[in-house]
Amino acid sequence: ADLDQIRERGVIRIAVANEIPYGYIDLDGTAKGAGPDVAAQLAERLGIGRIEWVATGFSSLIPGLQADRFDMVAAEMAILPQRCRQVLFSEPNSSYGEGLLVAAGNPDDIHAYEDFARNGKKVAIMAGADQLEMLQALGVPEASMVTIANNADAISTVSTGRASAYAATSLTVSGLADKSGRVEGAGSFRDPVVDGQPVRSWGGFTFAQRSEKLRDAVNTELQAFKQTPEWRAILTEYGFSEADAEGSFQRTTAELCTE
Amino acid sequence: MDWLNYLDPLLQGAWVTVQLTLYSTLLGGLLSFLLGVGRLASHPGLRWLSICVIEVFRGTSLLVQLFWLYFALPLAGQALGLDWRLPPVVVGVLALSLNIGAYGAEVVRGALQAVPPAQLEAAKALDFTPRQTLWRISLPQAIPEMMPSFGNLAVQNLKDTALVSLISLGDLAFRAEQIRNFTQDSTTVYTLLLLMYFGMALVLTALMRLLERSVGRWRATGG
Amino acid sequence: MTDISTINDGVVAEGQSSLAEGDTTGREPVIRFDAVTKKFGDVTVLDALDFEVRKGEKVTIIGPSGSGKSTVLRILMTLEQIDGGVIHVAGKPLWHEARNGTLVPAGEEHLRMMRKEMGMVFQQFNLFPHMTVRRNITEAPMHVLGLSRAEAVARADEYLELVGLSDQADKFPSQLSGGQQQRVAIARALAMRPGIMLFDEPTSALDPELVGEVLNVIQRLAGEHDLTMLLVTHEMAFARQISDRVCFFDKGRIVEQGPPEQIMSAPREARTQAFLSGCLQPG
Amino acid sequence: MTDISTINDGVVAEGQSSLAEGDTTGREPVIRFDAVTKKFGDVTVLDALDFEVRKGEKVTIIGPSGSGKSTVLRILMTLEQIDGGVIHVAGKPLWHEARNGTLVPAGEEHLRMMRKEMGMVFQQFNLFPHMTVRRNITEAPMHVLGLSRAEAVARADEYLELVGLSDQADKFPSQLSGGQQQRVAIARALAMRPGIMLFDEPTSALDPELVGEVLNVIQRLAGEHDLTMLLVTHEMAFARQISDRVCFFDKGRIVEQGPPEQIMSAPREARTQAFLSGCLQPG
Amino acid sequence: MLFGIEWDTSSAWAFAWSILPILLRGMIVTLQATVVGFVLAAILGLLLAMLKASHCRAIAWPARAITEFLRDTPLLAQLFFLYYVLPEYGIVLPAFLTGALALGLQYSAYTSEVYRAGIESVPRGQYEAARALDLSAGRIFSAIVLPQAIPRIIPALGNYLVSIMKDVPVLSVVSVLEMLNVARIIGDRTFDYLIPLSMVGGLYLIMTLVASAGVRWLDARLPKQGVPLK
Ligand SMILES: Nc1ncnc2c1ncn2[C@@H]1O[C@H](COP(=O)(O)OP(=O)(O)OP(=O)(O)O)[C@@H](O)[C@H]1O
Ligand SMILES: Nc1ncnc2c1ncn2[C@@H]1O[C@H](COP(=O)(O)OP(=O)(O)OP(=O)(O)O)[C@@H](O)[C@H]1O
Ligand SMILES: [Mg+2]
Ligand SMILES: [Mg+2]
Repeated sequence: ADLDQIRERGVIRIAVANEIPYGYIDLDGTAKGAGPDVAAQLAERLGIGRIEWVATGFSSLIPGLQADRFDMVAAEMAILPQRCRQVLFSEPNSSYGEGLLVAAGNPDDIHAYEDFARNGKKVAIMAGADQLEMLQALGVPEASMVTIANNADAISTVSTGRASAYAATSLTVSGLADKSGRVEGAGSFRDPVVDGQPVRSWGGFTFAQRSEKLRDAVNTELQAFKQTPEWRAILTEYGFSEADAEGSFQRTTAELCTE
Repeated sequence: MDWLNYLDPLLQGAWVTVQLTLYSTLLGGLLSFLLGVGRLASHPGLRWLSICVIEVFRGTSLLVQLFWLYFALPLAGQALGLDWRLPPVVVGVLALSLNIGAYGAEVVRGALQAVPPAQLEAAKALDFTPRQTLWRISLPQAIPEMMPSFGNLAVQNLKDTALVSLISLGDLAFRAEQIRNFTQDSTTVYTLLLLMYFGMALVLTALMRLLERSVGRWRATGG
Repeated sequence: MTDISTINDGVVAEGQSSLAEGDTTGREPVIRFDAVTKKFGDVTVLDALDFEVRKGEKVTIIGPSGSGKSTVLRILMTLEQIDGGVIHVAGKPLWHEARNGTLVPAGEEHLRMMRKEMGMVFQQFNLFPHMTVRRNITEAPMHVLGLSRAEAVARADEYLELVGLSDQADKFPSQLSGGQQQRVAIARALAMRPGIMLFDEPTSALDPELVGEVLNVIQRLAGEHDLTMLLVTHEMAFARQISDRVCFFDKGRIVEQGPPEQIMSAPREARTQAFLSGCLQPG
Repeated sequence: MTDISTINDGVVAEGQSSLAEGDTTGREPVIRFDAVTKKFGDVTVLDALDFEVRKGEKVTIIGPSGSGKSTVLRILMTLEQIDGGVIHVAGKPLWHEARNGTLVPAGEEHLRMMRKEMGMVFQQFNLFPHMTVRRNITEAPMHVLGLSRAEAVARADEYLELVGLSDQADKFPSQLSGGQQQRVAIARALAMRPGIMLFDEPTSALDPELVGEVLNVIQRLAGEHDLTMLLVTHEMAFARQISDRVCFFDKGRIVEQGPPEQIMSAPREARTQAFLSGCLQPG
Repeated sequence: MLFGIEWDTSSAWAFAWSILPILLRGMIVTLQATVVGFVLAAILGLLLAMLKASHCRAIAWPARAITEFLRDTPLLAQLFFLYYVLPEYGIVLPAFLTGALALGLQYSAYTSEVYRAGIESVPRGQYEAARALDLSAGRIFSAIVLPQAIPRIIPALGNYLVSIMKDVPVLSVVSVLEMLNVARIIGDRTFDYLIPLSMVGGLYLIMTLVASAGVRWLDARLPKQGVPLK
């Protein structure tokens, strides 16, 4: 639904994908994370009284928007050209680099995405996540990829050796590594380099194609909110570095969508 | 104790599971009768429609049906310029009830065909219309015959509700997944999950037995 | 709706053991078969059968197994279709109806109307096992004749009284003996007030000691002058006692018919003699 | 292994219709029941039964339904256990074995050894439906006695010849008539060369016209002086013809026993008289 | 691209045609999981049936309870349990095997009942005749009871084979690349779910119709010679 209808209803439905620290639901059912916390501020500024949080699989986010199962996604989804053809993105809310989650002690001695192009070991990725494209660009064979449904399944997948590593953003990796002693972030990680540039992602809020007004209103408020110290506090609280926060100002969505 | 913390969200999920089971079993029961009677109808159009629905829903996987209704149906609607975006609860109840409706239809058909032909002749001799015969003679005699199978189907349905967690409905299995994702405490969460489903199944079985006994009273008194 | 009068409500001559000797020869035929043929596959079960029953007449059909006796009754009740010939019941064609002056195959409406003239009692009783005795009897009057519940119950109780089962009204059929079940079946058929009653070996599924109660009830009905009765039975002594006419069937044809005394004591046809000598004739 | 001699291989007196009048009174008892009691739940089926059969004796058990006749045979075959008393077969206790000088409940080994003494023919034949006639007969000799296939087949053919079914060896039981099936069952039991043959109403599941063939075969077996036979039957004329002794059972006890002429023609006990007068005695 | 096969999104028909080989690769996994799951179910079910038939209550009763538990809890929950809990105790099976094991366990509850019914359908007289002939217990079971029970068991097992096939998509949640999972991945990457999911539905319909016909064919062909069937 677009902005007018949402204002009329007084409720906005926002989806998260259970990814710490981007957006997740804790045990009492409240949404947390860089996406949801910022989204809550924006909703308040837009005068929308109530938020209905929807937790869903990462790969259901875009279909869910298209099927109008929610109005907005606050999962810090990376802004990518092929996604821009399906949905609308706000301006970037954050930026983040890549990482690798490995079993404690890094038994397979993995330090980069490229390693999988040669060593025949398996790497896990989440269904629908953009690490797939990176790995494909780096020449990792399809047979080496294990698709998991959920971020948190990575701990089990990696610690049991079903995959040697989990390819995800650096924040996801450190969040998962904090949770369990059986896994850790791969040390001396080398950023993947695609088309001569180290890979960095810019995450934003996502909307259905028809929700242009909502997207514009969110952009306005987001721009204002990003100037406040509260915004930086939210990002750092969830483990984003200063550089990650600064990075979000370096690109516009228009650029990211046409790259 | 950790598991005490899990109990509250799990119970919330269990309540959703109970509701889903209830609605889809009731709707599925209704569909069973419609399709089962339709399968025996003299009108060929009605009969073939019933046969197709039964075969499609018995012949494909429930999870495929769920995903199709959840992901594909809205797109099919879009292509036709229609809004077919059903809320997940509706998708869940619809898929579950169509599924047990298709299985139940065969049960209904079997039980109706097991009514002795002499009963139908007696009804005809008393000048009942075919519809009255169906409602007043055949169905009441067939229902006790169906009950044990329906009991099994109801339990099957309870188990199948777990699949709706995969379309993000907050049922018991979904809550368990969520807690495990958060706490990584697989053993406790899944043990609780299995036990809760088992408990619900036992209660459901007991309820179906009671129901079976009450609709079959005239048989129980028999010699 | 019908020109056949029904039996008088509940008025039953008590202890009537002698016969209904009312002369029915002058009356109009209420059932008429003209050259009726019935086949099952290749087997001809009724072979150009001509047959008449007059209003109020009590006719017994006897004959060897497979001779087509049940088939005659089942065709009348429209439970089987015929392959040739014409049947009239109460002056109207059973399997045809007049539409725009021509006879066309009857629709369900016409068949239902024709069936209302008749009631049938089956060998296996065929009570509805899921209904109490009373509901077995009220069901059709309420939902076919449109009686109110109170009227139907009053009528059911009246016929239960007639068959001597007033105290069993709230039981289920499975709680009754075979003889009691068959009497309920008779009450159920009577409650529709048919002008014609068809009985297909009503006592042959019963243990010998239960046969008497059912025959007793039928005998009392036979006292009703207006009720036409068509009865298939193997109880020769009983047939002799109640019927105005006995028809001996063999291979789908009537071999011989006449007053019971003549058929039973002095059959003319060899086939009849052979059949009767095969039956142990009691009493 | 056993002190009971087996019937002579395949040597059968042809067309022997008169009786095995060999005097067995001097011989040792090969079956002995001492105060045997058998209950099913609360019902006492055998009540402190004493009973003896001598080697080579042909004994017929008659009596009303439910009197415990089948139970006697089934206990001998160890298909039922007993609740009290002692049974000896061929001088050895059936349900007990001596171990270190004391009697202990028998193990499966002992029971199997004891069963080898006996063969049984059932009312319902109980042929193995998934095996040909020949395999039905060779199965046990091969897998119990350890005969080679060739030996077992030779033996099977010999007994098939005896029961007159040499030409049916490759058929399945369902392709045979009831009488033929029962004859196969007899051949199957004989192929184990038991000293004692038990027959439980071997003809009562047969259509009347098939009874003769089975009785014929049994009669020929009765000619074997060394074969002990214990037979439950309702065929009185036949029992009279073949048996050395008839036992009349009632309520789990032997009411009366003696030579067939005496029991059948001049029973002493009222109960026996009543039973025999109830049976239509043919011929 | 999946399994090295590119798809063609130029038109709906071209898309459907180009992903068909990919879906068929998934179908192979589906069929493999079906077969492995079925074999496990057949073996575990026989084991359970024998335990349940035991005269020793300490064996029979737990076996009955286990059957009840396996039958009354969802496949999904059992699968999660096996996939996430077993590794905590050092048992790490690949996803495919875990999935097949879950199918096998769930359906062993059903197949154990099939065996029991099949064995009970052999008339008592057969046991008695075999005992009267002094056959050993093992021989009675293998030569007399089993051959008569099998023609009744096989068709019922066949029906469960079809059911197992329909439950395989559940394994997609533990990343088994069976047909439905393949279709979803195609959908995730092309954002077109309608065509792949509809094709999966159609392929399933074909598979189950063929399998059911196969079961009927087998049923009609079984060597029932002489075995009276009800
Ligand atoms: N539905 C049917 N299909 C085929 N043949 C039938 C059918 N009903 C009856 N028949 C045959 O029709 C013939 C006449 O049957 P019918 O029941 O009228 O005989 P009946 O005189 O009533 O004999 P019974 O004294 O045994 O009841 C019989 O040969 C019977 O086998
Ligand atoms: N397995 C059983 N369980 C309970 N009661 C049994 C069982 N087998 C036999 N009986 C009872 O034991 C009694 C004797 O049975 P048995 O079969 O020995 O009688 P019978 O003399 O052979 O009778 P028939 O002539 O009918 O075969 C009967 O009352 C029967 O009901
Ligand atoms: Mg008849
Ligand atoms: Mg007996």
